[in-house]
Amino acid sequence: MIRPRPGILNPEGQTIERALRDLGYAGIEGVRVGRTIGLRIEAADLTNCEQLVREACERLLANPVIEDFEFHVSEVSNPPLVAG
Amino acid sequence: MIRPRPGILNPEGQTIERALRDLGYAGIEGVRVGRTIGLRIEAADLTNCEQLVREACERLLANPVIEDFEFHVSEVSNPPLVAG
Amino acid sequence: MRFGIVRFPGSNCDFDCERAVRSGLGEVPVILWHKEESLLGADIVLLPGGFSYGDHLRAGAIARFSPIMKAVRAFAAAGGPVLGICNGFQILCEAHLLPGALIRNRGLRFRCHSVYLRVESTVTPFTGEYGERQILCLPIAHGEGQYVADADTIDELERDSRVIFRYVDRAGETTTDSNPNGSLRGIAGVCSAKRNVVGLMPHPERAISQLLGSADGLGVFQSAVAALASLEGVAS
Amino acid sequence: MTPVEPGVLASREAVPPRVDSAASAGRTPDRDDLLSLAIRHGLTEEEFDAILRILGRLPSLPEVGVFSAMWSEHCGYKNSRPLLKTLPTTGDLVVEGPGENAGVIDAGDGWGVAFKIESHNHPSAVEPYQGAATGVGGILRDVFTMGARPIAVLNSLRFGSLDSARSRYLLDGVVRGIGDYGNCVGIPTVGGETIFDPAYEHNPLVNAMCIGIVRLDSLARGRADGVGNPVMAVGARTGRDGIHGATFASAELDESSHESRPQVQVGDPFTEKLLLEASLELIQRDLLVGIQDMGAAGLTSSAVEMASRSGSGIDIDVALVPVREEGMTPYEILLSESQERMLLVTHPDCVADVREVLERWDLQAATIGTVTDDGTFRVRESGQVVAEIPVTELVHGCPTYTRDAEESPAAKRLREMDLTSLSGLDTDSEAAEALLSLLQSPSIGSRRWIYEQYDTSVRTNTVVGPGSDAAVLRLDDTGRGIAASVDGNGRYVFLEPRRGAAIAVAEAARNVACSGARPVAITNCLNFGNPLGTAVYHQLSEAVAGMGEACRALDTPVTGGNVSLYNETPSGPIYPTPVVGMIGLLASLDHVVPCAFQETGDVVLLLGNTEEELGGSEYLAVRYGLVAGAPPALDLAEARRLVDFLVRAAEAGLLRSAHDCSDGGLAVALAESCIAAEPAPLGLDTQLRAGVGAAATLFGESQSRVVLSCTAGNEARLREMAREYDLPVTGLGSVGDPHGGFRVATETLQIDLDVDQVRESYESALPGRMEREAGLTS
Ligand SMILES: Nc1ncnc2c1ncn2[C@@H]1O[C@H](COP(=O)(O)OP(=O)(O)O)[C@@H](O)[C@H]1O
Ligand SMILES: [Mg+2]
Repeated sequence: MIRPRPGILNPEGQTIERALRDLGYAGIEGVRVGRTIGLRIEAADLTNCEQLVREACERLLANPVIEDFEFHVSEVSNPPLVAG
Repeated sequence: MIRPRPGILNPEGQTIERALRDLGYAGIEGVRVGRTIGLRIEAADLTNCEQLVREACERLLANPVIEDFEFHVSEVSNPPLVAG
Repeated sequence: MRFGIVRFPGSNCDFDCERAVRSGLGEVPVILWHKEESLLGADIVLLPGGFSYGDHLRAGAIARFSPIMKAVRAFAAAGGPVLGICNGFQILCEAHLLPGALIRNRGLRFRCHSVYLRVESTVTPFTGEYGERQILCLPIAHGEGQYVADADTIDELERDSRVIFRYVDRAGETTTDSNPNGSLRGIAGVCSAKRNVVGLMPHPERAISQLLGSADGLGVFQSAVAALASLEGVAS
Repeated sequence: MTPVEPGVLASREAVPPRVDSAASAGRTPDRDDLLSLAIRHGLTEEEFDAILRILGRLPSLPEVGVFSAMWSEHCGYKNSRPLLKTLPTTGDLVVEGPGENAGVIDAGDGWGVAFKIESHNHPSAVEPYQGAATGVGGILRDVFTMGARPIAVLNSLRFGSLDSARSRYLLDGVVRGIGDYGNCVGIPTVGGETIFDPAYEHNPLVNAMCIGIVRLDSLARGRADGVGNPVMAVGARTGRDGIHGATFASAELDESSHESRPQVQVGDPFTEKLLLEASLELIQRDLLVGIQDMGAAGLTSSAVEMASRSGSGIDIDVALVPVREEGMTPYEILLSESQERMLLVTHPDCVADVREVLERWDLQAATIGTVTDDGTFRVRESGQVVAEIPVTELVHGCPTYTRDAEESPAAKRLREMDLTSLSGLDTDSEAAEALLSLLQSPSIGSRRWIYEQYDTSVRTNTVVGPGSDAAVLRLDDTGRGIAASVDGNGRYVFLEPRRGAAIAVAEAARNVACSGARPVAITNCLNFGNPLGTAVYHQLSEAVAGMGEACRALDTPVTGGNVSLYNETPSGPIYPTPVVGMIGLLASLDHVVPCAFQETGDVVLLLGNTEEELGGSEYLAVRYGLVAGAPPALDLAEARRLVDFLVRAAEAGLLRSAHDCSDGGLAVALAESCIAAEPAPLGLDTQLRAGVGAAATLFGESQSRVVLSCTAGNEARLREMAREYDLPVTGLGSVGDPHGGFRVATETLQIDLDVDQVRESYESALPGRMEREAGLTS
């Protein structure tokens, strides 16, 4: 899960917020749009897998200038399952 | 959380999968990219809030032709906080 | 003197850059395939616009890992002139060769039309031939051109005159309406600390001939030639 | 979050469900099973019997699918072919007429221009963003498979009234879809048309046209020659998307279409760009025998059409096709409409080189079969034959129909309606209000909101982009130009099909000629309702006749096109909407004429006569909510002389501007030429004396009229030249000051406004209605 860092503008969120208001939904605020990336990864164990995913997020999947990331890993039969 | 429906092509996921492979991450597959939308909503109670969020997803946030959505609501002091 | 134009999968202004160099300067550029690791002797490197890797994930995010980017990085570190246009600017930011990031336009829509730009600094290899605060008319064509950075970075850029182009109106004033994408302080282009790496969202390579509406972009390419000539003059 | 489990769809969305259940029940389907299956695929019982005769046995399940796709309206033209045969398709400049993936004309200096238009109406009604995007993708492939590099796309769009939220949603999605796809591939969108009318409320029209350029000595074709030559599938993997799009595109939309979701295909412009570059490289290096896009009816139609053009056969094994999901059946692989796929025929000696090129562009390729000489389309699954059909029967054996035609009494009644009883324009302020409300009308107001979402200048060929009568592109660096315009007026065709369709051709030609180019050929898209209805068939047959007449008169042959029938919803058929895509050529870009006034003091002239003609006009629609009366008369000989005159005047350098008079009439045309002036709108001072009522003078849509401006010094020569071409010229007045007054007087009334106010109405037409609607999904 990759989300815009606090303080960084989020045009998608702003637009949705306005559109929701136009549709008559009052009292909605703080809309922020991020990305989810789901994938399956083959790794020796969960720790190894977590390490891989963290590295992939840091190197490629998230841009630290504007984004934070968080992920969770869960084992599926084989190969294990990851949701970032 | 809004994700491409199963069977619907997800070109973005494919490109990322390839890029990860080129970066040397072997054994990664099934990459699918979706969106997360976080928002705060003011509602009488949780049930009411859930109903609002479901409706907003159906009407605006997700495109039912190609996307599925799922959300969860949790109460924050006031106003409550939602992650869709 | 040799222009090198990097071609990523999904680049689509490579042809326009090539045409600009050919017709504007009478030079024949070399095309640098992204899978190569050498710049083939290029003296000036252009990263063209387009949608490298479909702009998937984030514009420029994947391209920065291409083999050619290692060479570009080394070239930039050695002071070589590098220009990123549009997607090329996005790639340079993703590669941390330039500060900040480019996010979706305010209003979320892709926008293509002419804009006015003010040249904020002529002290780069790509703006030397322009006048101080000269007003240019160039086309933009982007969906993710909103320049953002944290406040400290912006202050530093302003303090060091590293904001190179700013969106302005016809009269040369920065206004909300003249800012097509919501960029902080109307920033349309910046340069690196050593000033040799420049990125901008508008397309100078599309403004080479009055036939297509403007020849204001030619100065970017002429500046590079002049900058290189004076470097060589110093060297010899 | 859960990743997609491959194959989970198999049970849920397999097509066709009923036969799968027959098969899984272990029972061999009998004639009745197959007949009912065929009927659900849109075939008739007679057609089913024809299949039995052709095969001499019962068809297999895949065979039913193959026949139904190839014999659908979309691929087989069963209701339109006899009509299309009447169109003129030859001419001095025609290099490729109908039959190939795109038409090609000779543009001089060894260059050819390839162009074609195609509809994506039904997919866009269900999912506007992806529907429009994949429409652009398909038409690009049709052009680059000819070996031509696409240099521009145009589009022709129809929506319901913008007062409806659904129409706004569709417009927003379609525009973003067209933009995102073309922008990403890097092909500028340089023009188009967008009309709003309640007749399209539930059935929008999305037609996309692509123009490419090619060296005539390196044209490629969709052929499967050479026994034993390998057949390769290239590009995206085959998934379950869009299965049976071809028959879907040929069936009326009803409520349940929204349930038929797997028919939505998702486009991937990034893969398209790779495919484009790789294909052109393969063609350039002469590594291919033939190449074709897997478009409607996917692998089936591309393989069959390629074999048909060569008189050969094709033998493929679906087990060799790279698939995206597990467990795909031969039926699904044959009919999948997954996007961004091509079928190549190469030579055994070239396979390695072909693979090298494709790999360099990160594309997948698989050899899936070979060319044969037995004229048979043979499909295997891991060696075992699952379908075996004579190619020519699939392509030419499709029964064609000439249906009963009878004009709709309702259309006749409306056409014959007496318009003289309508309240006229009586006061100056009524006239000014009428003008402003026309300029505010979504069908007339500025399209800037649309085209600024398109990259209009990439590839640096766009000399004149959207917002003018015709787009003008440079032809490489030859100094020559290509002009293009798309036009069609469904109201006119509804009221009087033959004349309406002829007007579409004449208007497109006029637009192109206003830019200074000589119109040379057209492509067309016939968007009509269900041809089994006698009224619709009447519209179709009359319209094709009118189109043919106009093309002959203007010497602009038809090099290709597309037919989209069954554009109906529970609320009735759409207006019959033939869309004409006209190509023009300019010998020199020095002769380009803008549509905007250039300078204060220039003389403003009107070519052509203004008659008492308000039938079918935008004025009636906006002011009275009325679509009625006879559309304006069209004299084809005069239309031709007008075109010849415009080209000659442009070449002589006599024109400062030229702008076609069409929707909204003369007052709107004058306003547009003022508004378009750069850098600031120019005022106007004109006096119109047409000898007809004020409404017809200002807003009537009489044909073959053009607003010209020239320097005072050139006026006499222009008038003289017009006389030579036997064209009436009237002096209207002169161009005013920047930001000045906009004055248009008739014999009885005077409109007196500020040009800035005029511009404000015009510019706010779309943003005022759309800017609150944002693209949030996909
Ligand atoms: N309205 C039309 N007028 C003339 N030719 C047409 C028309 N519609 C289709 N054609 C021609 O018939 C041929 C077959 O068309 P089609 O099956 O639509 O090709 P594709 O497979 O590219 O969609 C094409 O060459 C096309 O140009
Ligand atoms: Mg085709």
